Order: sequence, then C-alpha cells, then structure tokens
Amino acid sequence: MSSILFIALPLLFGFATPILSKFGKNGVAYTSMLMQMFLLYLAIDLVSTTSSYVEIISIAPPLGISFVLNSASLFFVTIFTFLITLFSLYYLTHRKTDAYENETKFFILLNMLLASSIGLVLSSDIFNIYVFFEIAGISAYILSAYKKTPSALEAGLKYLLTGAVASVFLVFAIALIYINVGSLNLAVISQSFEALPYNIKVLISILLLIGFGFKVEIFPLNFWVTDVYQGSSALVNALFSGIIVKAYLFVFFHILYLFLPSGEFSVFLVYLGAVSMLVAEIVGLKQTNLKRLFAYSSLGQVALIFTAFAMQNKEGIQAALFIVLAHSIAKFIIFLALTSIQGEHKSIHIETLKELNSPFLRAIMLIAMFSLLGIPLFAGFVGKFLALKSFAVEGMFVILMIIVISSLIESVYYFKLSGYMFSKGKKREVLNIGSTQKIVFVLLAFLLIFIGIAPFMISNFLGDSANILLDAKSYSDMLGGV
Amino acid sequence: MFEFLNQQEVIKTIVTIGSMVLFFVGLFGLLTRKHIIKIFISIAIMESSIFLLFIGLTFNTDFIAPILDNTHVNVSNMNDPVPHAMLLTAIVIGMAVLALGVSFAIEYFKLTGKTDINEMNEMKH
Amino acid sequence: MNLKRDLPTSTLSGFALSGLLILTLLNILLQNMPDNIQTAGNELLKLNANEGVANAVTTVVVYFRGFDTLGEIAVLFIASLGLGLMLHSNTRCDIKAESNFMLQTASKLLFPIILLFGIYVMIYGHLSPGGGFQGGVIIASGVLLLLISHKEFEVPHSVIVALETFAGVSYVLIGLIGLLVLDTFLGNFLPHDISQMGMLISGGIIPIIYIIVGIKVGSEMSMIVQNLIKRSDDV
Amino acid sequence: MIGFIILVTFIGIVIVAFSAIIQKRLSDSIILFMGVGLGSVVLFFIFKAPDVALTEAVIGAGISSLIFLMALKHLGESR
Repeated sequence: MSSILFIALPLLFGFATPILSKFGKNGVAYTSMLMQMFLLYLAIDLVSTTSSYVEIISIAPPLGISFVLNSASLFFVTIFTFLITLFSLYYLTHRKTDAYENETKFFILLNMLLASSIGLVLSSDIFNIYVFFEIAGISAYILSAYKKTPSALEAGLKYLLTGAVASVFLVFAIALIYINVGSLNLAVISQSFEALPYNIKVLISILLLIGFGFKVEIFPLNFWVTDVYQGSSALVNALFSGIIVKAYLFVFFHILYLFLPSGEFSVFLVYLGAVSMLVAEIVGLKQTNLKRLFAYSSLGQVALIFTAFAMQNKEGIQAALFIVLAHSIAKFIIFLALTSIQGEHKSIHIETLKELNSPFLRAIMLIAMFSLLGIPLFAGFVGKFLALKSFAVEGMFVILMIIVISSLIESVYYFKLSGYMFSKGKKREVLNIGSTQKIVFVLLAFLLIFIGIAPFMISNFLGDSANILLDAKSYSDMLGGV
Repeated sequence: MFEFLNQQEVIKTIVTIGSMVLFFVGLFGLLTRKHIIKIFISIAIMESSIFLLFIGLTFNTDFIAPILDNTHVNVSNMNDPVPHAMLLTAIVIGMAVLALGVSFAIEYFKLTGKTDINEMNEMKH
Repeated sequence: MNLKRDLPTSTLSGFALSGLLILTLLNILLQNMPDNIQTAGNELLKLNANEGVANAVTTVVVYFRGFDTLGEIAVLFIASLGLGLMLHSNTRCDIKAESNFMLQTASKLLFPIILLFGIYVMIYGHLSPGGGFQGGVIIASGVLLLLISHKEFEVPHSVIVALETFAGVSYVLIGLIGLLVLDTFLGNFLPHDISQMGMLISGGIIPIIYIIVGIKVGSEMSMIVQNLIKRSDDV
Repeated sequence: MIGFIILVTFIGIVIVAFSAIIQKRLSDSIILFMGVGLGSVVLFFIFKAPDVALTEAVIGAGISSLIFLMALKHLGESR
C-alpha cells in the first residue's frame, strides 16, 4: 500500500464532506474518524516492514515531485495519525458539552491539518514543502480564530501575519535556490549546495532560518506564540503544540542536514536554541494564566528539541526524537485536560487547579507534568537525559549549564502546579468526564510511563532514524540525483 | 537609443536592484505602518517583488514563451516553464492568505472597532 | 507632504537600516549572478513533447508538478471555508447604494461575455496561455459584476457547493486512478500522443484536470466574493 | 528597447509602492496598490511569461484589489 494515501485520503475526505454529511447528523465525524484509524493501522503496519523507499508522483525523480518514506519520516507519520485519531475520539464526546457550531468545517480543517503535516514530513521537493507549509498554516490560522471572540480573532490575526511574513522569506529562499541550483528536488540541491559561492549559501541559509524560524518558535521570532495560545481555545492548542510545531521542526532540520551535512552553522543554532529555552523559561516563571504558562513551557521544550537537533550527531538527534514523542503526548494530555476543566471559554487562573474536583484528571495531569519535568520512570526523563549526555560528550559545557538552569527554572513552576494537585482546598462541582475521554487519557498516560520504563523498545528504531536523517549521501543516491 | 540596456547582464542587474528595493519598501511598510490593511498591502508588495526577482533572473531575452505550436516546435530556444508554474501557485496562495487575513481584520473591527495593530491587546485585560 | 514632519524619527532610522541591508544584499546577489545553468525546466520541456500538450507551462503545472496544484486547490478550499465561517452573514444583503438602471442593463449584457471568455480561457488552457486558475477567477469576476449591480442576486449556494465537491473529489479520484493504472499518483492514463499536439482533445488527463481546477477555483472565488460583499454592516 | 521599458516600469513601481505605503488615507493606498499590480503585469509580459502575466492581472491586480476595497468598505475611511 503506497504512502501517498496518507495525504490523498484526508484531502479526499476534506473535499467530500458535503457528501459525507448526508449520512446522518454526525456522518462527517464518524467517517473521518474511521479514515484516521485506517491511516493509523497503515502507519503501524508500515513500521515493522519499512526500508526507506521512494513514492513518485506522475514523473520519476529528480524532475518531478517525490515522497521519501524512511524510518525517520515514518516515526512522525505514526505520531501524527495516532494523536489526531485520539483527538477526534476525545472531540466526539467533548462536543456534547460544547460543540463547534458548524462542525463539518472543524473536521475539514482537522483532515487538512493531518494531510499537510504528513506532507511536510514526507515531501522531498522544496516547493512542495512550501505548499504544505501554507496548507498547515492556513488551517491553523482558522482553527485558532474559530470561536470568533475578540481574543480568538486577535490570535488568528497575529498568527496569520507572522505566517505570511514567514512564507515570503521562504519563497525568497526557494527562488534563490532555483536560480543558483536549477532544481527543486532536495537530493539534487543537496549535491550541488556545497559548490555554491559562500555568501549565497549564507544568504539562503539565513532566509530559510527566518522563514522556518517563525514556525519553529525560535527566540527572536516567537513573540506571537503566547498570544496565539492564550487567544485560541485549549482544544486547538493541543494540535498546535502536539503536531504542527513538530512537523515544522522536522522539515527545517531535514533540509538543514541535506544542505549542510558538514554542519557549518550547527554551533550557532545550538546557542540560539539554548538561549531561547532560557528566555522562555525565565519569562514563564511569573505567568498566572494557565494557557499562557503552558505556552511558555511549550516554547522551552521546543527550544530544547531545536538545540538537540542542531547538534547534528546521532545521540543529539536520537534525544530530540525522544523529547518530541514525550512532549507531544504530555502536551496533548495537558491541553485536553484543560479543555475538560475550563470548558474552553474563560481563560483560567493557576489557582483554579486547586479546586479541581476530579481525582482521575489530577492523576493524569500529574503524570504529564512529571514527564515534562523529566522525572525518572517517565518518557521525558529519557529524552532529557540523552540530550544532556550528548551535550556532555560533545564537550559543550556552556550549553549543558544553560539547559540545566532552564530545566531547574521550569521545575519551579511545575512543582508549584503539582503542589496544587495535592492541595485539599475547597472543591468546585464534580467534573464529569466521558468514558471515551477517560480511555484517551489513560492510553496517553500509559504510553508516557511505558516509554519511560522501557525506552530500549524504540531506542534502536530512533537510532537508525537518526542515522538515516544524517546520511545525506544515501538520500540523494536513492532519489537518483543528477 | 539606450542600446546598452538590452544586454542580458544589464537587464538582470536592473531586475535585481529594482525588486530588492521594492522588497525593502514592503519590509519598511510592514515594520512602520500601524493600520492592519496597510500591513497586508506591504506584505503583498513584498511578495510581488520576490516574484519579479524570480522571473526576472530566470528569463532569457532572446528566448520565446514556452508555448509550442506548429511554427515554434524547436524547444531549445524556449524559456524555462518551471518558474512560471511555481509562480502560478504562489500568486494564488498569496491572494488566498490575504483574503483570509482581511476577513479576520473585518470581523475583529466589527467586534472591537480597532484597526491599529498596537492597540490589539485583548489578552492583557 | 513634508517628509521630515510626517515621518517620526523611528521610521527614518528604520529607513536607514533598510538602506544598509539593501546594499549588503545587493552586492551578494549582483556578484553571484549564475550564467544560465542547466535547469530541471529544460529537461521537462523536452519531456513535454511526449505529453502532447502545446502549452508547456500547463504540462508542468498540472502534470509534472501536479501535486502542487492539488495542494493549491486545498489552500483555496480552506481559504473560502474560512471566509465563509468568518463573514457568513444571515441578513439578505447590505449594499445601501441603489444601483442605477444603466449599471444593471450593462452588467446583464457584459456577464455572458465575461462568462464565455472565462470558459474559453479555462478550456483552452493547454493550448494557449491561461487555464484553470485564470479562467475560474475570470468567471468569479463576472459573478462579482452581477453581485454589485443586482442587489437581490445571490450566488446559488447549493449549486456552488455541489460543483465544488464534484471538482475536488474527481481531482483526487483521477489521481488515485492514475495510482492504480500507472502506479504513480496523478499518472496520465488517457492516450496522449504527439500527433494531436494542437487539437483541443490532446494531452490525456491534463486538460480534464485543468477544467476541474477551473470549476473549483471559479466556484470558490465566487463564494469568497459573495461573502466579502454580503457581509452585513449592522452588528 | 526592452531594457529601457523594464527600467522605467521598475522605477514607476517602486515610486507607486512607496507612496502607497506612505499615504494617509486607506483608499489612496489601495488605488496605488492597484498600480503596483498593473506594473508587475506589464513586467511579467515583458519577461515572456504570458501565463504568469494573465494570473497576476486577474488575481494580483484584480481580485486582490477587490478584497482590499471590500475591507475599505467595512472598515471605513480610517486615519
């Protein structure tokens, strides 16, 4: 079964929603849920059998567009399909309390988001990556402004403005690449990128860094993130921090490893990532709004992933992939729990966690926070430990210090929050959580613990994904670069 | 009378200088203007400057448009069609994002009456 | 307009900074002007012959880089969906200005011509410059003319949604059929030999896809235009 | 001859674009922005790219200006 179905099916279901809505009131919800489950089955079935192969579109590479499915991209495809399926499962029960008014539009955006994030991860043609960059962007802008309240509209407006500027810089970089290299295929570009004159290489890299920097939430370019997280509803924030940021992170570093395999700018990027983690954690300390606080913690964790990826060696990338997995699952738990707590409308203060009257939700949120903190026996610890080890091995002790300090700062406010979990203060009315929602939470929490206890199960899978990502030569041979 | 302007190199320099100046006019507008619609206009100007740069540097003066018919069948003296195809998509995507942005600005103005980007702070209070 | 008085110092300093950046960027670009290198486009031009399509740009847009166009259709689909969500106005119409008789008769005369021109540009996309995108938007500008001149004119919602869905679904289905028949998504499975280069029925699925793109772009742009015009003023 | 036209059109576009941004009234900005669209259509035509010229004419100069005019209609004539 070819990997193009991962993109073609969600697009088909997106275009066909008026037909699907004929099958009863919630026809769209159940059909797209079934489709997502089928894709998840497809991804899991591919995990065991895959040796990287090329999926061509209408004409063989290096001329036309082609998709490369290797264990690195498959890792991300599995995460995205798994998380979106659980998201739809959660939403099916959530919509009884607080439905999005015209719900078919919500599911169209969800399917388009799934198709574009998988497209970003699989595509091996730089202009095709720009098109998926836009599809993921535009569905995220509408999802964040979905509720049409003033703060949601302001969040959507700011997200759209930064996204439009980012895409202008990305088109500038693609134009320069085509003018100097003459091809759009990543394999052909990676072969002749080294031969370009030095200052053109620097210019293209800076433009790509600015273009992707907005979306990868790096220090100088992430001023908009916290407003967008606070403005849009918590349900949608789970998608932002769980799926979209990870797709952009992977694409940026996939391109970086192909264009600059010798890692000329990796030292600069490592320091950039470390500084942005430090700044994100420091500013996050004095936040009182819950959504804003978790937005800053997302910034910090994404910066840590950026730093680990920027190391450009096997241990660094393996650590980054571990943190990607742990952070996505933990942030999914936290933002979905926030949706259940606040019912989405008013932005809630930290203290409201004290009156949370649902021991089940408290336990689940506690597990997610411990994993984000990096406490042993949880998935977060494995990632952070590997990252710190890779910094130490490379002898980058300044970076090691910065990361340790920012993790300590992060643990201050996470311990404060988990302290609220145990407090006996007065309780509000009992919060009832649907049974399928409970299954979703338990499944996610179980995964966090399972990976924490037995990381060796997936560490070799992530190890050879790291090797495949670093190996630019075999990538271009496979694509038959000219 | 200005014969020297017709050489390929001179045209490429004119195109580069012109589109880069246009790009920075758009960037200048983006950074300094406050009205939300003027910011969208500056982004549209930046985009069109990139498109002009792209086509300007990849076209050859003595080649013809890449359209074959029974008289022009010799493919060697035709311009490269791939930048044209990319631009077709990029122009329409740019317009779609701007249309969406304008609709956000209209709705936001209907609810709060604000068009100044600095006054937009619903989150603070 | 006195430049000094109107522009606060911050914009002037912004001006100076941009000037500096321009100079550095320009000398990078001007020094490294590549002489015309062998690009992917030249090979695609040669390959275009056996697709039997006169307009090489259409072959590249629809066939060689067909997935970009599918993505492009998805972007336009989501944009019109977003606009509908944002600006959906339930009031009938809100154009205060009473459009005079001349405008109404002129638009009644002009609309068929614009529609015909749009359809021509769409159908002859693979022979002459133009195609799905341009044809669709020309039709949408014709619809715009009617929307402005006739206050009570409403784009028939159900027809537009039906057209949109038909076009979107058939585009992906053609791609999947190509996947089954030729084992490559969006493969050209219809006969497209060189002999009919200039004819209308040439180039296999390429004109068909471009007409489908035209239908989808036309219907979506008319929805966008109607939502922008009919947005009710009274909140 | 081509080089001269390109030079004049580029100078025209840069002047029109800068004045479009500096303008006080929004309606003047939008009309001048249409001028930029028109100029880029002429340039694309000179660059022997008919498809791109037609697209820019229909979308860049046509529908984009309509979108901004509709924004002007709803937002009114601000500062």
